[in-house]
Amino acid sequence: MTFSTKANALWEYANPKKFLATTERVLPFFWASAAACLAVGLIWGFFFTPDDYRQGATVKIIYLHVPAALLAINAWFMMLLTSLIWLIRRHHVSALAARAAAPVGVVMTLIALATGAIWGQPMWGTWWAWDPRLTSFLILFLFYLGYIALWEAIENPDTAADLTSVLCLVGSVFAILSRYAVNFWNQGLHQGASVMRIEAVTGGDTQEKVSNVFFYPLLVCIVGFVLLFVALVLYRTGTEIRARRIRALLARERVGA
Amino acid sequence: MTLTVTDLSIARGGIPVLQGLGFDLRPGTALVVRGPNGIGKTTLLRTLAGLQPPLSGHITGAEDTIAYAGHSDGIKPTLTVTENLTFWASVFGTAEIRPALEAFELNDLATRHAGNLSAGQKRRLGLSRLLVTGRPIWVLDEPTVSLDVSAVAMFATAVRAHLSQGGCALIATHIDLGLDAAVLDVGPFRAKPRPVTDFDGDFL
Amino acid sequence: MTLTVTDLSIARGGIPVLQGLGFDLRPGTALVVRGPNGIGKTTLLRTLAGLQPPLSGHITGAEDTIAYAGHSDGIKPTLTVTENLTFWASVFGTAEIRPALEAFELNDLATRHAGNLSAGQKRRLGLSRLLVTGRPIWVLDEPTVSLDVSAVAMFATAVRAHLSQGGCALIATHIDLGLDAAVLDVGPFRAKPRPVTDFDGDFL
Amino acid sequence: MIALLLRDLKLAFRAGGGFGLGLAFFLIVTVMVPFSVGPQSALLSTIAPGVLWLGALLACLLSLDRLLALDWEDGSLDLLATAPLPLEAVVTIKALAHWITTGLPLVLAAPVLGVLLNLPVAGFSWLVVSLLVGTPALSVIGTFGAALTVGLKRGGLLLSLLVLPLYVPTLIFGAEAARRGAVGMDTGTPMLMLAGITAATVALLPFASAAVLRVNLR
Amino acid sequence: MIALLLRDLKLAFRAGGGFGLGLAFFLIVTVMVPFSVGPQSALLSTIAPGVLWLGALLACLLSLDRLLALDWEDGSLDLLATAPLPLEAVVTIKALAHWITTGLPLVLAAPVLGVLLNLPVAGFSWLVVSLLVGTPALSVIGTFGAALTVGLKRGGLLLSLLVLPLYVPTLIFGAEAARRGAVGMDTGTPMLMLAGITAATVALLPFASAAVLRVNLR
Amino acid sequence: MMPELGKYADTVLSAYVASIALLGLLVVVSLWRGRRVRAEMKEIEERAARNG
Ligand code: HEM
Ligand SMILES: Nc1ncnc2c1ncn2[C@@H]1O[C@H](COP(=O)(O)OP(=O)(O)OP(=O)(O)O)[C@@H](O)[C@H]1O
Ligand SMILES: Nc1ncnc2c1ncn2[C@@H]1O[C@H](COP(=O)(O)OP(=O)(O)OP(=O)(O)O)[C@@H](O)[C@H]1O
Ligand SMILES: [Mg+2]
Ligand SMILES: [Mg+2]
Repeated sequence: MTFSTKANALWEYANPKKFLATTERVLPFFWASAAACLAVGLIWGFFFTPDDYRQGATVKIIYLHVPAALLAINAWFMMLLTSLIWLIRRHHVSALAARAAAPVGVVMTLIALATGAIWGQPMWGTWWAWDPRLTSFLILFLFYLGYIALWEAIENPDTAADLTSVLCLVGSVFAILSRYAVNFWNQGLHQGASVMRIEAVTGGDTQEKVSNVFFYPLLVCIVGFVLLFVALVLYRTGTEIRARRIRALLARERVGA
Repeated sequence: MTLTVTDLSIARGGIPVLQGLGFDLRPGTALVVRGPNGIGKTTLLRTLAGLQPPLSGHITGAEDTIAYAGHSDGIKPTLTVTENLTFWASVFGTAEIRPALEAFELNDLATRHAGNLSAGQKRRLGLSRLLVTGRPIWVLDEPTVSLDVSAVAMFATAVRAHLSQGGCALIATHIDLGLDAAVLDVGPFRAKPRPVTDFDGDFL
Repeated sequence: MTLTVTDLSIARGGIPVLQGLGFDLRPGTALVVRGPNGIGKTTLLRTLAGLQPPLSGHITGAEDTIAYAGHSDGIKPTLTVTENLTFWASVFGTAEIRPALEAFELNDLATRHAGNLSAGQKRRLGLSRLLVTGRPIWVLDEPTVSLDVSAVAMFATAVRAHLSQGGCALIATHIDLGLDAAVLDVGPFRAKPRPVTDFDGDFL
Repeated sequence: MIALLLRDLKLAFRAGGGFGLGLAFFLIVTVMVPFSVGPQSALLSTIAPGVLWLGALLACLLSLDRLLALDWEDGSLDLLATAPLPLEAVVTIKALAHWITTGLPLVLAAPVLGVLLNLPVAGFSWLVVSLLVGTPALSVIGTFGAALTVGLKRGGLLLSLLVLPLYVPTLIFGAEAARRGAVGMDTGTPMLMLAGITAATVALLPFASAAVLRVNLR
Repeated sequence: MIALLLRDLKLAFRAGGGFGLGLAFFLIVTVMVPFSVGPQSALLSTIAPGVLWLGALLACLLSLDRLLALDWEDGSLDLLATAPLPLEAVVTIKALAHWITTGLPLVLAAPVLGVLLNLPVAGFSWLVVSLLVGTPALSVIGTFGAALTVGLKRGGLLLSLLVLPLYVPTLIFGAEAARRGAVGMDTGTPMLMLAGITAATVALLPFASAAVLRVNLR
Repeated sequence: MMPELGKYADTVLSAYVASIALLGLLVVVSLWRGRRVRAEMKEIEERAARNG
């Protein structure tokens, strides 16, 4: 009983107007706390952490790289979830939230890729290696691009929501499949193409204390990125809702004319 | 096989175009749908054919009984006239294409590639497809486009024969077909805009 | 700007369809081309427009004076109505699209993407293109397809205005346009098959 | 259903040979590789299995955009959707017709092109087997992409963008199997995965394709 | 003329980005190469210049079939042919629009993709220069192919078949220049030939394209 | 105030600059489009209300 009322209360936010009103109220909080966490985390990480014994100052990149990588993946999961909600319960806000999240996901993927590439140059001696993790990220990037391109290409919003949702579903399955395929592929002929595995360079297991030194600011940064993500998605969803409303109003004018 | 439509509202591109439509189409009768350009005739016919869902309202008797012919004919230019017809005949599980060829005087063109037909000849081929569907309800969108006078007469004859066998037909057209049919003017059913304040309603 | 056609023979797909055609089209007059489906009207108009060469015979006065409108409209679905018209206006070097929009009551649709128009609205846009060409001779192939009664009247008005400004028009159609125009029935000009023994002739 | 398959095959042949052209593209891509990477035979024979798989994939991909688009443009899809034939069957048949006109000829031609690229002798049989097992998945996945983009003008490139990441697992396992075969390694795992992918996509994806096609038709 | 160019560019953007998608295909082809030939970076860096040239060529090729086909289908070409604009100008503008929406983005993206394939540092500038000089030829030759096949249903693959052999010289000299650049050799001769091909095709081929287009229209 | 980044100064700084630029761009674009859409909706709503 309690569960169902709670669930119903949650679904109420699928009402566009209510969603807008609520986000209007909570957004300032999200913006502010995201900014605060990011500022604290990044300044802490950048100015007040020591260099790693093997990686030197480059370890500071971790404060951007890891949160971005985390969010890049989780943004896709969020899109998968909201797509499912759209397909099953047909709440428009849900579909629009997926649409709003995709560009944020792309930027996160890009940041992870860019910082990784910049990091790889001194660490591995190359900008890019076909390491399984990097490769599956690249594939994720392609999935994002396709998803966004499909949204942009279709005019009717409901059609677009349906098609992109199915694409997100099918794409998720294939993305996971790709991950396994890529893992298999790069162990295949060439074992350990990159000597420095990602796990090896954090030094997490050997140097507990150093790890903590890096860990806390990293945690703050992750929280900051998550808050920023939430703020951006809520804000952008509001924008998408209004854009849809504009479409409907224009159509209405046309019918009236 | 009566097609019954009650309180139907339909939308195109997410925008309501017609609302409150209701009519019966009984065996042996034809109904001509009229209305100015852009009112929503094509949308109505596509909805009846099951190609798009209605916004609200009910359609009964449309399941697997409708043969639809829209603005485009579904004709393959690289197949001959016979091959085109035979294909549709076997999709609909009917065997005989001879009557269809005869009804639209296509015998002389039977071995021609459909791509080499003139506009009117192509249209005649498209219409002859209706005869091989074996479906009782014909839903036709401007069927006589490009047809000359004698071909329009052929079409009228085909429709009359279909009606006399207990079929029925719903035809959207701007011209006079010479058929003895009731007329449904959809003009008065134009969808009224929702009030501006109906924020959520805009999401249908 | 008189269009003169003498002893014209034309072919489609290598097969002669009409022969011995001749007529004059003087400024201020319209000529309606009639004939059964498949006789060769479209072929004739395409020949006059310079899209295909005649088999034999002469056409004078057609160079750079003809605005042709065929079965397809040349409308880009992803451009708006205004953008479509503006494009053609600048290709033909005319600046003003307002009169064209007004003549076919397209003002309300001006900002719509052409892909979202109904069949008749699209056709109206296609016809309004004629007004921005600034060409004196209109060569039109079944221009009123899909148009409702009021749109056909708009078209007739536009043609009349064009004629009164010294233009002329050649229109192939199967229906009555309500225009005061001479009629050219191309039926009698159907090409006679060559004797079977004329081996070389088959290579034209 | 058979009528639809026969019609699609007939259309492919009539239109100047769906057969010949898919093949020709495969041939030309393969021929272009030496022009672009240089003619050293050791290098070519190393990359041969991969290039042949990639070529087959691209040849498949290029023919996808006409898979449903032609039927959409001339209204046939509307009519098929109202015909007494479930849309799932329609897309399955379409995929099958695509495979017969594109995938199968590629499989048959691959050994010949292998010669051009100095494919090691041991590699031929595995190349053919992996292509035979893998190409049906390419056709089915491609049909899904075609169904997604069918209503869109200029869908061709969008189609590629959507379909290529979906092709990644098939390509990886297929090329890996061919590559391992060529150097005499065990091909068990990749072949198994490849067969699994094909079986799963053939069994499940037509439902997704039919669903999106239905959305696109309305 | 400018109106036509602007319209074509506008259409390319409207249709979901003629830009983005040509690029995306290039990106994806490049990404697929390691999946098919394996991830060894030494091997990849050897074949990188060739693969990038081939990828650019295929990306160009893929977008060709819509170059004239859309205008043909909706009757615009008929109307353009009767407009006061020589058909030679029309095909030149079409080729230019194609280059701006496809060739140019490819040139700009090539260095980024070079990173993915471990292209040697010395190779970047030559890759970009050779693509910049060579892609206009690809667009012009492609326009010729498109004009040849415009009336045909399913012309897409036939188009590839006709155009690919015509692309061979451009590809050979372009890839050779990029390859030599990557290993620090002299690139004079291939660059010269490449420039020559581009100049000659740009100057002469539009006449041929206009001629075949005129034939196809009647 | 600047910490000693040693030989990796370029690397670390460029990573920070690139990431922050990308994030900033995303935020700015989102806000800009949000503002525009909001204003446009308001305008259209008012126009619709006026015209009944
Ligand atoms: C373009 C290249 C790169 C990409 C796409 C990439 C991607 C990723 C991904 C997906 C994660 C996982 C995040 C998570 O699950 O928590 C990650 C974590 C990490 N990456 Fe990278 N990475 C790249 C390059 C690098 C380089 C060059 C280094 C350092 C030498 C590096 C160091 C790390 C570290 C330390 C972590 C966190 C520890 C862990 O989760 O194991 N990455 N990266
Ligand atoms: N994709 C779309 N998005 C928005 N509106 C559309 C779309 N397609 C069509 N419309 C509009 O929907 C309305 C109904 O179109 P429909 O094709 O049903 O009209 P119709 O009655 O068949 O007209 P005609 O007699 O001209 O064929 C038209 O006003 C049209 O402009
Ligand atoms: N490619 C072709 N090859 C051979 N014959 C063709 C070809 N295209 C058309 N035809 C034939 O040429 C004749 C003339 O066609 P045309 O389109 O000019 O007729 P039309 O008078 O415009 O007819 P409609 O009123 O039906 O439009 C027709 O009989 C047609 O079947
Ligand atoms: Mg209509
Ligand atoms: Mg005609």
